[in-house]
Amino acid sequence: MFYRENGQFKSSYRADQQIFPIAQDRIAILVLLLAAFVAVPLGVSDYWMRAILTPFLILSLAALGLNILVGYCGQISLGTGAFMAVGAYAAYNFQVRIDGMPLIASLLLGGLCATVIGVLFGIPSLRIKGLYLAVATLAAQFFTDWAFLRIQWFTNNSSSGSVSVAGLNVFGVPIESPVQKYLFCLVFVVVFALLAKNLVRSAIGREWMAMRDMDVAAAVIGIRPVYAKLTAFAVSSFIVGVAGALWGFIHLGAWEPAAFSIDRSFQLLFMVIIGGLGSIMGSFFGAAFIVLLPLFLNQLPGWLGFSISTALASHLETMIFGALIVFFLIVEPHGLARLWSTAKEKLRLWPFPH
Amino acid sequence: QAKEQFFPLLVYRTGPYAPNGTPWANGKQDYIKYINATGGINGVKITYEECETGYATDKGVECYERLKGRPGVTLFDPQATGITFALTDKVPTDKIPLITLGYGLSASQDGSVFKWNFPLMGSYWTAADILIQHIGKKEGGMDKLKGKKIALVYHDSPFGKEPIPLLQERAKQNGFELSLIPVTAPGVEQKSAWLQVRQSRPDYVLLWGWGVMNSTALKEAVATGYPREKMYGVWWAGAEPDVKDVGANAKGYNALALNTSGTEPKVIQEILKQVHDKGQGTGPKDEVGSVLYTRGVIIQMLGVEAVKRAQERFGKGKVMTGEQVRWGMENLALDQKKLDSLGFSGVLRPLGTSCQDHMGSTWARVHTWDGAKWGGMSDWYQADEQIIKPMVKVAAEKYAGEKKLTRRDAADCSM
Amino acid sequence: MSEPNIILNVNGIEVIYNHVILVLKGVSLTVPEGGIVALLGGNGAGKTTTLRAVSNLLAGERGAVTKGTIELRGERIEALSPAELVKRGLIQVMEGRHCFAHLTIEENLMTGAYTRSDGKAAVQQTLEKVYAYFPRLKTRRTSQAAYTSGGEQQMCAIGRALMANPNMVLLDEPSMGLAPQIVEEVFEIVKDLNTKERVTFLLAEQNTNMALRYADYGYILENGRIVMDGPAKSLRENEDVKEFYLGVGGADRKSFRDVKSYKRRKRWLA
Amino acid sequence: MGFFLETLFGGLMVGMLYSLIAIGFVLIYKASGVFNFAQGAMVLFAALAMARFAEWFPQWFGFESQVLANILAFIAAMGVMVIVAWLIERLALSKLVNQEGITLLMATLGIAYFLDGVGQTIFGNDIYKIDVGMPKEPLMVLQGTFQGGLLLSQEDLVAALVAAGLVVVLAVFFQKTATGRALRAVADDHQAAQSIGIPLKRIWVIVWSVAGFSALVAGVIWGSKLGVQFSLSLVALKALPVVILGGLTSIPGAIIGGLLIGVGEKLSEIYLGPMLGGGIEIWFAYVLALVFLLVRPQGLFGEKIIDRV
Amino acid sequence: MSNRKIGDVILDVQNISLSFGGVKALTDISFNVREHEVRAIIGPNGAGKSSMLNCINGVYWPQQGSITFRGQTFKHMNSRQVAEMGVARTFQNLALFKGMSVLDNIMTGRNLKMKSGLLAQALRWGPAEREELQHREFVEHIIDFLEIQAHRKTPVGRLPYGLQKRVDLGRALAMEPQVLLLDEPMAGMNVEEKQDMSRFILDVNDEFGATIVLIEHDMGVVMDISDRVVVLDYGKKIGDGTPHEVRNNEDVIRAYLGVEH
Ligand SMILES: Nc1ncnc2c1ncn2[C@@H]1O[C@H](COP(=O)(O)OP(=O)(O)OP(=O)(O)O)[C@@H](O)[C@H]1O
Ligand SMILES: Nc1ncnc2c1ncn2[C@@H]1O[C@H](COP(=O)(O)OP(=O)(O)OP(=O)(O)O)[C@@H](O)[C@H]1O
Ligand SMILES: [Mg+2]
Ligand SMILES: [Mg+2]
Repeated sequence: MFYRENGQFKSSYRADQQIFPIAQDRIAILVLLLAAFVAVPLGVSDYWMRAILTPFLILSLAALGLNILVGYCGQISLGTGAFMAVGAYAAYNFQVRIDGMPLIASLLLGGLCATVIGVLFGIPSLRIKGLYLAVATLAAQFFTDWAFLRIQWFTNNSSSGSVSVAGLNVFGVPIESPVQKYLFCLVFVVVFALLAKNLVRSAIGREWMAMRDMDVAAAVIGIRPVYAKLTAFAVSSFIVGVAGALWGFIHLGAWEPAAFSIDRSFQLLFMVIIGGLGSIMGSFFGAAFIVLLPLFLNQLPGWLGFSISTALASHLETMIFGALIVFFLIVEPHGLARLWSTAKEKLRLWPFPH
Repeated sequence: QAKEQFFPLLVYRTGPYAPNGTPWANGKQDYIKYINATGGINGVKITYEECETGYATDKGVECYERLKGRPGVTLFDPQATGITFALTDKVPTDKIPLITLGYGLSASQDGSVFKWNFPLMGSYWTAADILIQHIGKKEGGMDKLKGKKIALVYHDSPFGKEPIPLLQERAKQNGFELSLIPVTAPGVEQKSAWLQVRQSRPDYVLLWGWGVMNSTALKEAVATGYPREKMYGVWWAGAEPDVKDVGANAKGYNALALNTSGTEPKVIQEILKQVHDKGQGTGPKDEVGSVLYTRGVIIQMLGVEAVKRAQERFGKGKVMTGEQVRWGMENLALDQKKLDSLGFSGVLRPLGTSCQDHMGSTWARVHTWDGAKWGGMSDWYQADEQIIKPMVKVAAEKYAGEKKLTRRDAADCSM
Repeated sequence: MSEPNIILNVNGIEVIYNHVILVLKGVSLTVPEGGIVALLGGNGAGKTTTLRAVSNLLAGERGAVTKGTIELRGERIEALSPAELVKRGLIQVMEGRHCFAHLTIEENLMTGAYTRSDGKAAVQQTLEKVYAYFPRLKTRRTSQAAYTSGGEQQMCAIGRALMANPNMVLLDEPSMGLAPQIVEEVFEIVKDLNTKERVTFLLAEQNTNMALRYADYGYILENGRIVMDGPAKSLRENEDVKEFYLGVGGADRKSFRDVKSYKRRKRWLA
Repeated sequence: MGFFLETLFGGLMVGMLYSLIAIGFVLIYKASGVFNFAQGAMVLFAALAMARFAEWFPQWFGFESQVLANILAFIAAMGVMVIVAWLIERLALSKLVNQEGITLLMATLGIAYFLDGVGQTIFGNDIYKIDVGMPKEPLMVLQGTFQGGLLLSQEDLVAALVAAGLVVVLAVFFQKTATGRALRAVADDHQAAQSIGIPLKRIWVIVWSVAGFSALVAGVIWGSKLGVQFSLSLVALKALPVVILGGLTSIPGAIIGGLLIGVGEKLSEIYLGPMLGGGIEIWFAYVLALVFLLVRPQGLFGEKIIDRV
Repeated sequence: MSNRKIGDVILDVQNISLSFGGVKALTDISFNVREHEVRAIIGPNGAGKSSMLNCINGVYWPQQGSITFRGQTFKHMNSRQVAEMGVARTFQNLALFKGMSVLDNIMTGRNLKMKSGLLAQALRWGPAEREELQHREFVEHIIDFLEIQAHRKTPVGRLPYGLQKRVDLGRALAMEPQVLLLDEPMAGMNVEEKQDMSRFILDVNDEFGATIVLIEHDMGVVMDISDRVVVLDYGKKIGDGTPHEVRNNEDVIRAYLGVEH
């Protein structure tokens, strides 16, 4: 009986259009942000910060970008890794080739380059649909894999094709320690999540969803498929590109094209589907599920105090992981975000069953 | 606090490279068990934990982050070139040495720039150089290489691309024609690569493969009729898993050998006795002494020796920090006598490191698959300093420039 | 008149979608052997849901029967799969056509005979019968169902169900989107099958006029509850039904042009 | 000229092997509207079962004959694949009736993980051998016509013939029969198919078993070429452009698509590759598929994508 | 009662022919629609009524003929242009955006009128938010008008069929159309609901002055509310005139109405 909107009358449409119309939600999100910005840096070990939370944040961001394309606009893409790679390598080139390039500018410019490539590979979507498009986007994936491996210019002529960055700083503040890296990513994620949320609840977001749900009807009410689809590709690959740049710069430090291989693309697609297509929150749930679950499974035998061989543990991990994916899909095909909202609906009715 | 030296073990026992990663990892573990069974490092017990990377860089980084904070952490052996690249930037801050025996960044031989990297016993540049020397010798002199065609069939990744600059340099000097034939990782589809080989009919094929790529290459060579005798693999393409299911068809194929294989060496016998006979072996018994297993043993031995060396300076019977181990690693002096006493006679050549040279030795041989086992060791070769040295220098300079590092001075070296 | 056999007995069922949305709040109805029973009610009353519950198609919509029982000829059927129900002669024509888009009209019809085991000739005979009922289908037999008009698809869906040689059919809004002549024909077909082949019908309809003309008995559903039931004849006479469902409030039929307000005037239950 | 022909044949033969995997995708898609990403895992699983059974049976039952071992192992592996199909239906698909394509696709990815894990746990993750006596030595033909002769890989030739045979059998099996029609109906609309009494359960078990069978054949052929180990599951990736090019719903499409992709990628790698620095065949296959799709968005033989209001 | 004035021809369809492979959906159809009138299209199933609307909407491109809209003649229409010219449409088979809420569905109808750029929307800059609110208000009127307040936030996929039809209408109304094309808006409704719907249509026609083109199978409705009726049969036009004329047309009776009427 604590969680409900009764008694919270909205006197204006503006109030009704807030991201979180229910007061309890607003409080919860504030607490969460506070925790993320203050409590976590104070109370969490370096390992967690560096090896779990930072990658989680970056992958959430990438999933968020992908969700715009797949979840909101309905264009399935298996080329996310490619757009991340473009973001990372472009940002790298801006960083090493232009002296004194600010880090944030490099990252954003990297995102912009990803946008260009994203739009380019988005053009076929005007004709190709569904799974056919998904596989067509693999063309982007394999092409960029190849290009960054083969074209030496992109890697600043490094003999092995592996590149690395060092000495990152923002306005003179170094981004070195786990806390700094974590906070840096967190700021990006929060800002982009907010912008993305704004977009999807605005006219353009509705255009995307309209294209996704029924493209002919969308055209009849005056939505231009070209514009809607290409903006989705653009916005999505921008975010994904920035995430890619963060992944390279902040998380890995040194990388090769394999860091953005097709496995990454699949992984991100998992995240958005498990998390919930067409849900900003879902991207975070999905990323948490996919990043944390294997780690958890991996540590579980240790915590339970019995040791099994690494190979067996790893096989068990994939098995359980696969089984859980199926399990969650059965429980809620629309992903964790939907599960969450159903739970909230129940809570709203509580203590009555219906 | 318990007296324990902790060895994090990054391994891959699953995924496309598991068949090769597994014996390697088993060798490392068995050697630790053996050392523990014989009283540890001057009484310091070794603990270890494996972390599965699946040969993936991000997982490797996660493992590194997870294990680097353990008390008594000694060194990391990433077992993958990609992971090495990612960790190279991280170890200086964490002050943990990185040992990359026979792989990794070729330029990291230069210890005055790469303070924490140890590409012991050889890099891809030395490997490529030795192969060319060997081929030259076969032909009856390096000058006979002029006009010859040599093709490099390589794993299309940093690992496979690393030898290219050296080979290009060699091609220039020795006047042979080098053609580059990439194979997309993991290397299950090589038809067109071998069609290209068939078309250009090179005099020799250098095989820079890992995992499934090697056996597939050999099968394609059979199918296209390329003589296996003309094929030379890197030392990562010269182990049992690479030829096992090709069997007799791979007869005549050559590959570099960093170490011997077989159960004769004393250390292997000891491991069998102290570990496997007590039912504590990590893998199956019949794998003990195989090429990659032995390599794992060597890597672990060098790690242990580095700790011992450090103890000599910083206190016998104490747990060494990463920084101290690094010093030990940089001041290794394993002469023949020492090797003999450790049970490694004939397995590898003496090795000594210094601040400038983090490799310690570049000795390697070439062995040949006779259809059932590896054998027919060639003479020992050493990489040609005249070629390697300047290249390492240039590459290290470039790296230092990019990272805004300054070379270590004499004071730093003596620390 | 002797008491006819009850073929279908729905007893106090409750249906919940998605674990939270309670749609049917205790619906009970019975269908006698060889009868035509109409299920009436406004949009969202729960007619479709009731039919889905009977034919066990709720799972695909993430709905579930949480209370009550459903019996077909005395046998509990909640746990039977739709395919098993079809084998027992109970088939549903789904609302909104649901033709197989990529199959031709004829292939669509033939899939309806999937469960039959009485030989090719018999199936062929039924096919001819369906074509005789809907000549339009015959002319369009080779086009993909997705490219036929709305009405043609509706005919196809009904014809497909008939191909199974059912003895009980659940019809969900069969008249929707059909030209008046065809609507008439569809109901004639229903009557025809009912009298000649003793097929039992339970039909959910908005076209109350038609439904009550052909049905023997009717139930009126509002908001997930049965609010009224009775023989078709008496429902037709009922003043409320007349006004809200037949559009003949008071004396005679009002012109659609002259209806002044469009506020709902009355509900049995809110 | 001789070399061109060799490349062409090489491409055709590889293409046939791609088709063999592609057909697994097509079957399941055609019959249930599910894009089965677990096909690769099924290939690996089946191959592992086959390889290990062939190794174990002689030990367990004490006989020598390699042929007998292979036959028994094949039958046992097929049995295992049927059980897998049954479990998949039971535990996953039956609970996901009427869900959207992308949800089902995701579920198959989950299944893929599960199979990978289970397969390697039961059967091990080393390299295993399948030896069904495929000839390894190359065949020289037309030595008179071309200088140096035309070199054909016998192994590929046999494999391509087996693949072609299987594909034809499957095509016939699914042609216009009542079952075939029911399969297509299920793919269009699960719920409507259920409503008219098509037993989804049985249909799915059948289809997944047949897909399991094609995975087994693919596994045996690829396995005897490559050795049975984890990488086998990655071969499925090579089949994706094939399915797309041929059309998701067309068995002939899978064959023609396979041949086109096989030939296209080999020719491109040999003749264009050296100019671009090599290694282009993978993306070239996809770009080739993409270009075809721009002309025909449903692939060469796929059913037209329906979009009507 | 009505103070609307039927004006000039606003939409003129000339000699349209459309076929799909062998199927002739429309053969040489001509008719016109005058401003402010309610124009009905009737005909048996498969006659080509929906296809006709699809041609006007630019969903189908006819092989022959032309369409003149407010004096401009087009060989075929382009969906976006048509929408910009103020033509809105409802669909026979419900073409709603299933995953979106009722509110969002109707809001998409306003998209054509929204002008903020991508960046402004991302930042919810003042003007962007104001614009959003202003359109929201308009949409709320429609929601009130259609009496679907309670379902504002429900995903439309979950609504019963009849309400979905209303949302479909709401989306079209949100475009403030000058011409409203309705494809069987009353299918699946009972009499009471049909009365409501008729009222809506007439109100839209009266108050907003929208011209209505209506496809409907309920002859009662057609006869009562339309000004002129076109009758199609097998893609051909077999009748055109006032409801009264059409009702007494021999061809029409034979092909469509049946003898009883
Ligand atoms: N899949 C679903 N998920 C959630 N709610 C649903 C679902 N299907 C139906 N409902 C809800 O159940 C209620 C009854 O719907 P139902 O479709 O049974 O009505 P109906 O009587 O058939 O109406 P109509 O005449 O419009 O077809 C409606 O309020 C609807 O919103
Ligand atoms: N995209 C298409 N491809 C092939 N045939 C089509 C297509 N669209 C319509 N048709 C055919 O054109 C004819 C007219 O169809 P249309 O949908 O216009 O009929 P209608 O008059 O609206 O009928 P109903 O009242 O049943 O809705 C039908 O026979 C239909 O099968
Ligand atoms: Mg209904
Ligand atoms: Mg129509």
